[in-house]
Amino acid sequence: MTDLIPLTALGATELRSERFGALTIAEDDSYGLASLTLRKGQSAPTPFGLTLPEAGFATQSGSTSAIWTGPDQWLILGEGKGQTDFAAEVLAQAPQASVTEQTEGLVCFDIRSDVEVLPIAALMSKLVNLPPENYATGRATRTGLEHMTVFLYQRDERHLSILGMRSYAGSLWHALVTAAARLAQAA
Amino acid sequence: MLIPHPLLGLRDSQEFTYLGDASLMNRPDPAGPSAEAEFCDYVFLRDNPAGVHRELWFHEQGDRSWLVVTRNTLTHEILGAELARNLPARGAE
Amino acid sequence: MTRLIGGLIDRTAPLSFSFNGKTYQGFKGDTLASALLANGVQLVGRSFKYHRPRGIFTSGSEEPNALVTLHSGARTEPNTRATVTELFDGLEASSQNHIGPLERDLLAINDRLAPLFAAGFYYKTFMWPRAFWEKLYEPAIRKAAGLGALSTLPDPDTYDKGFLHCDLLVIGGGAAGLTAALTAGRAGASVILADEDFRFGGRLLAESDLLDDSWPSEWVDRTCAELASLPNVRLMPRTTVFGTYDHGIFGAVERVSDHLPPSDEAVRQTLWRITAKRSVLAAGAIERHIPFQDNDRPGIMLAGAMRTYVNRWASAPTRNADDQVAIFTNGDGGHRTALDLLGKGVPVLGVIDTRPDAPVFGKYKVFAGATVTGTKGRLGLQAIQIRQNGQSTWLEAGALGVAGGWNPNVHLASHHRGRPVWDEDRLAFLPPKDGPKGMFPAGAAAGNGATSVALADGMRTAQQALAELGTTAGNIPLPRVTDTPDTQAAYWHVPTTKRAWVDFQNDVTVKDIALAHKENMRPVEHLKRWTTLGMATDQGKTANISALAVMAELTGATIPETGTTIFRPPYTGVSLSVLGGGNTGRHFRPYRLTPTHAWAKVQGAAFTEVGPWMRAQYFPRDGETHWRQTVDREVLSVRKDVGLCDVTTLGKIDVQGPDAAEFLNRVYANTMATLKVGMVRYGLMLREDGHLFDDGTCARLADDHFVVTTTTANAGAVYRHMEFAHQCLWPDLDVQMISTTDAWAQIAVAGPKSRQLLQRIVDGFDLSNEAFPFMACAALTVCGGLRARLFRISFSGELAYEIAVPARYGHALMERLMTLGKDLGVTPYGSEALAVLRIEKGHAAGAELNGQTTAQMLGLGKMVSAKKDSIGAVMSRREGLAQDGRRLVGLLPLEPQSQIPAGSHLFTQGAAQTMQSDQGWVTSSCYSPHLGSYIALGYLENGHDRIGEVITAANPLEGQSFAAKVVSAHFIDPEGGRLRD
Amino acid sequence: MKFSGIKVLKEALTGHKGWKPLWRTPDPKPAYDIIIVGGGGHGLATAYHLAATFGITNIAVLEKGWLGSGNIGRNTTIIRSNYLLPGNQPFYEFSMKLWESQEQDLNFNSMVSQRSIINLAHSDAQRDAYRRRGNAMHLSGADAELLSREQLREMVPFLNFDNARFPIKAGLLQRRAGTARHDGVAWGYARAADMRGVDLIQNCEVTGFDITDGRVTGVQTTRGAIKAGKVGVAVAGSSSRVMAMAGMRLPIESHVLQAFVSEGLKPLIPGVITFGAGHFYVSQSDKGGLVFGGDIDGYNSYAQRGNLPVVEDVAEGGMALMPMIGRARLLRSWGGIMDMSMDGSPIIDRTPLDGLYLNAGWCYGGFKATPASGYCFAHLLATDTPHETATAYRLDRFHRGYVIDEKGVGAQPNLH
Repeated sequence: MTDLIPLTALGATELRSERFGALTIAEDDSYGLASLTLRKGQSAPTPFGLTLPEAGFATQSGSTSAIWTGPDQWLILGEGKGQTDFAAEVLAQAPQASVTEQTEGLVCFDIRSDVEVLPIAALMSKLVNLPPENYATGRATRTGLEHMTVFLYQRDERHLSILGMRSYAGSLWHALVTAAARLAQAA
Repeated sequence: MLIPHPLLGLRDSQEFTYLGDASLMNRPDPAGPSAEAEFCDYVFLRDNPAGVHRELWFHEQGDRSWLVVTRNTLTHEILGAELARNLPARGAE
Repeated sequence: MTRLIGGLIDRTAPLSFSFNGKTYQGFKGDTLASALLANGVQLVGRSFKYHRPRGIFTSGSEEPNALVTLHSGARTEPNTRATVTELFDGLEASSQNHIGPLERDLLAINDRLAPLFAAGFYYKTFMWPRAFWEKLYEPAIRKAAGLGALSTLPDPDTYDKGFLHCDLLVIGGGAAGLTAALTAGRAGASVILADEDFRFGGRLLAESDLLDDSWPSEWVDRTCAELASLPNVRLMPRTTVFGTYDHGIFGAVERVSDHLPPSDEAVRQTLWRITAKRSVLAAGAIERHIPFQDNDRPGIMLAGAMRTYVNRWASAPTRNADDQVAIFTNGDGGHRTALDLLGKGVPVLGVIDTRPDAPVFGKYKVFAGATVTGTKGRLGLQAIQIRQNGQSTWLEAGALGVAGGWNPNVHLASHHRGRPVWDEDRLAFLPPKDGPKGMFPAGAAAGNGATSVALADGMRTAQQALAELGTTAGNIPLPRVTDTPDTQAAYWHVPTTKRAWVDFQNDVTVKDIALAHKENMRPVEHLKRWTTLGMATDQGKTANISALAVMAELTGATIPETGTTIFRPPYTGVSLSVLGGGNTGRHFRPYRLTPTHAWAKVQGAAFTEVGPWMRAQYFPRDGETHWRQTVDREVLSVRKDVGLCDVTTLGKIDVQGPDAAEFLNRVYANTMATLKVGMVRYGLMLREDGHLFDDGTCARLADDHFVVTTTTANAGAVYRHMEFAHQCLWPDLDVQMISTTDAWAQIAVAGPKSRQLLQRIVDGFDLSNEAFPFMACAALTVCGGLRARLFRISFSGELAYEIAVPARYGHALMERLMTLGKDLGVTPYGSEALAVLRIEKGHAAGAELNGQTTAQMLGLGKMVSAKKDSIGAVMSRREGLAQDGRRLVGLLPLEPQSQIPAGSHLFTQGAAQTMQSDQGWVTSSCYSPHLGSYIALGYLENGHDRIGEVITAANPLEGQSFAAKVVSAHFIDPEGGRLRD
Repeated sequence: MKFSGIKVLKEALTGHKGWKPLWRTPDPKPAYDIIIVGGGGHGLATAYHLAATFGITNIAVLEKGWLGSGNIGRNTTIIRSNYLLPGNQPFYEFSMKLWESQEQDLNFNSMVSQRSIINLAHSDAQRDAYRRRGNAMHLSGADAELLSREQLREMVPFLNFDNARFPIKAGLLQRRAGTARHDGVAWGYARAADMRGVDLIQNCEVTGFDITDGRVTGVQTTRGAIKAGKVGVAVAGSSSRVMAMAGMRLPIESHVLQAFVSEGLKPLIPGVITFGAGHFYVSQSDKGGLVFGGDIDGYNSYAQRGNLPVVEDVAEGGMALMPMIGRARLLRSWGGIMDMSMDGSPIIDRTPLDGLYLNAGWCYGGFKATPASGYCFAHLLATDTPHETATAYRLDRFHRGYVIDEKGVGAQPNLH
């Protein structure tokens, strides 16, 4: 294993986390990411036993989950696989498909609520233009957030993952904490 | 505006990048006898209707699909949207 | 402060505020206007053109006169309507648009000169002498024009924006709005109820009709309490829905803390984009006045507003408690005001009713078939002249209420350009039949203004709207009301030879309209533009219909024939701060940072904005006093030893699939299908019109796997273009692509010693020229098992590589290379040195690929393969492109130490410097430490045939001209020996 | 009737009884030498120049609505000649010279105000591009100055110099540029044309062309058929629709451009300022309103109204560039139909049909061009040869490969 020391997307050695009222926003670099795209005529595989989800949804099986990202295309998330060649593992699971490494392509910020989904929905209503049903557990979609592009993945009632382009990590973090702080201030 | 994405439902048009007339899918035959003239018409000339218009929108901040949206340019009313990849690549009118 | 009985003010919560420096008292629940009236203040401002003294005319956002400046310093807020400004403790307001004190405005001279300033006067004069317009006339006009002034300081407050979604948006919280919201709320629909007022109730708070035998406000409070208890209902007071956009999207501004003393923490206003499946427009109606001679005095106001002030705010419209109040009306509305005034103990002079058969509803004098024909009182009404049965009499009056009928508030229903429909019975324009899809007008906004009718209309309308969504909403209990619908007669203005104001703020009178008619400015848009009618901050809300009536009378046409003006957003003014949202200053747009950004910062690098990216520009060292010293050093060490540069910003697109090669063959002008696995090829992409689109490299990692790089600027556009080519042109090809720009940290390792340096980090990988030649690529591991990609490509013209590792290791890899390369003289270099190196080598970049150029101009015409089809190939052969003789050349100034700036134009020596003789331009320019001379690249007519010729590079813009020798664009190593061995 | 200060004074003293209609309201005659379709700025200017410059007065201007109801009645009133390409710059400089004598030529104060324009550069590359453009301006005889950041700080201190996402690096200044009262321009030309005998016919929509063996001989209108020796079409916003009646497809897409005006304010902004790193440009009208705009909405539209995202985008640009305007309020927005050509430059040319001439494709640069467009279109109609400054505006330039693409974005109209 290499002796090089990785940096987080926010440019530090420590992961960042901040609390605002009922909400916690935390950087998470533990996921291995790879995009999986079917080739012509290929039927959908079941990598790691995952049933690949329909448009607008995500599925999970154990420590692996999949987000629908486009027709015949998914983003596979492997928990704890951030430091590994996750793309190779995914390819082994779906040898016919086109697989591209994305672990470093996206930064993941987790928004957790002490209570239930409402504070999360309230925060997101300041940032993205999606109707409330998108914050139902198991929903996942890509949209625009202050001139950036992000994936929203509602893991459970109290947990939303936001994945954005790694190079935008600083600005995405700023947008999230600014909105969260304003909500906390108003409450 | 809201674009009725065939797979994702109503989405903010801000997520999309607009290209223009869907006739841009009808790329002429480069080997044809009058290829250059046909390409010039294809690239430059438009019906530009005041009314129903079939046009290309790219879901840039979404699923990266190119859509053919049918929209009334007088009222902005949207009559439908299809995935470009599902349409016959040429002669799609 | 003198207050009447009752009202919806909290007398236990006194507030103090100042107007023009003087301190007054008011109560919680007051507006600035109601508090000023309670303090006997009638004069609050000056008109736009004639600087006439003006008072409070309305009780709402349609106010034309009572505009004040709020706050001071950076928070100064001009043109604020006193009538909708919620009072708070310490509120600071001042009047505007006068020189000297409000009572003695020096510019009141304009009123004396009024005859000169008739409609359109300025189009007819100020033409001679020519120069005087900018020097004399215009500055004078500008100084007099305008209303309030900005502070010229940045707005210190915080603004927010957000998105809301609902089944039903109810616009307006009056009688109709409340029943609509409650009907929908009880049916379980998601409802947003928005009202611009800080208290729901609308006219219910202003009228005295009892609901269920008690004050209307009690029913309003009960209803609001239930709405507030419903989780599916969102109540939004202080929220103005200002625009109706496509597909059920509305723009709204919530004034979150405008009603509180200014604070540096609190969000001041929030911009909401509301997406509603259906909407109910219950925005009420606006009362109109009846123009008559000198009808603009302070103390003259709308009769409905007068009711609001006495009923809701317990404020009398007069300066002194014993002043008499007169009412001028063409219908029953005026009589309501008289009754309410009497009920509050305000002395009533009488009601002047234009109708000969005027009714009487109570103990007050009625002047039937009478009109008001004049007024006195410069700074506040003192007397009015009443004309009845041919007799004119002057009577003392401290205030006059005018009731000319009501105009439904069709604004938001007309934003999609549907035209309002005239209703002869109601004498008003109703919302257009072809209004915005899914919008249902209700109550007064639909012409159903009587309280009992409006209450029922709101419920019925909500039921209709929800039915379209498949929701059945039941009836709600409606309160009992004892009201009788008002009747009125058409009466539009009192004829006079003097001035009768139609549009108060812009000083447009009946005479101005007559003049416009005489000058054939008759179409309503001509009328408006010629007289400036309806163009003030109130957008003519109290003026336009009366003006139409006057023009109709003059032309003999009907009012609907005369037409209406077009309604456009916003309904009322919206601050640019809230529209601009919270992201100002450095957060105007997000930043993209490279994986070595933190490292470069530590090195003390200077950074520069490159599109969305921040890039290290150069790395100054101690003792270097000028950026040129730094850049020269960086360039020389790349040429001599080895340099490191983060090139992550280049776009990277992963292309896979059995047809990947064929696909790339079609999007690149040159052939890609023949590229061998493990090799890289430079590629040109054209637009379909044959012009250069982008350039970059294409690496083949496997038979069915390529990595395409794009320029930093075009990364997004190229990806979109490739998806278009696949999805729209050739969906039959089995190819998959995805952007991986951010996944890999890519570092250029350039210079004669780059191989030596890299050899120290690769895990047993043979970098020899034989094993890994120029344009080779490979996947390998470095630094003990870290997966990486290595490309032997060169932008600098030196032996060079680009190495890519997972982004999170970019920082560490850079540090490692710096440490291991110390003895080799390794140097980090930034975007400036990168530019110098590529100019020395004659490589094209943004300035050469500016969208106006061709492969031929670059000297790469042969790359556009004629053997195969590719995007742009056919049209690149068009006459105009084929015959374009301009070519990219190098330019050496004869005077080596003088820089030929990029953007200079090229001429044959001695030729006149005109557009006709223009022979090209300089695209890029820099100092070449390698050559010890400034150098430049440029496109020159027949450039390739003119090597050796001395030409002129002219920069007349900055008074410069240079003699320059035309040379090859490749200033160093034209044979390319360096990058191959 | 001659307009003058004396006349205004005389009328003021005699109760404004002496004013006459600014123009007649004639009925269409059966035939004219030349018919101009479109009573907007360009159509009226063309009619004026045919009469005043080329002595052809048997002319009618047919307007489907009211005079000046097109884009001349809906724009941000900027006049400038700061173009880059040889096909454009001499034409716009010619237009600027005509602006400079506008009031005297027309005896109508259209308030041409040469208050200057500054185009801001936010990167070295942008500054270099402006230098290339400024030099082109000099080559065509126009004025231009390249301002340093320090000079700009001096001249427009209220801009965001110290806390900007995209710092201001330089600016291209044209002092002779500025603004003009848009309606006044239309009315000035209309009145001057009418005084020379031109029939201005309002509420008269062209519904078809009379074409006999390849030649246009007249038009069908809502007020009957009218014969014509020549027909000139200048109908920005309707070009494709009108020319379709003659069986032509154009290299044009119609888009909506929104523009905005704030509430009236005391003098604040000296000239015209354009943001180089966002979509925002602004000037202040004589009445005190900030007149500003940004980019087109970006999709084909004839709706004459736009949507909220562009409103926000423009306001964001304004706040980023000059945060002092935050406390001003947006008063009114409007949307105009822009006939966006495939290279961003206009067309003034004959058509394949004899007797039919086209003036179109002005994108959102039509207002500043009004005087020269009228002059050059009149020149073409009168002499059948293009004016020397308008030779590049050929209809066939697209197919032949001689596009005039100032922005270098190719055949994508919504990017021009």
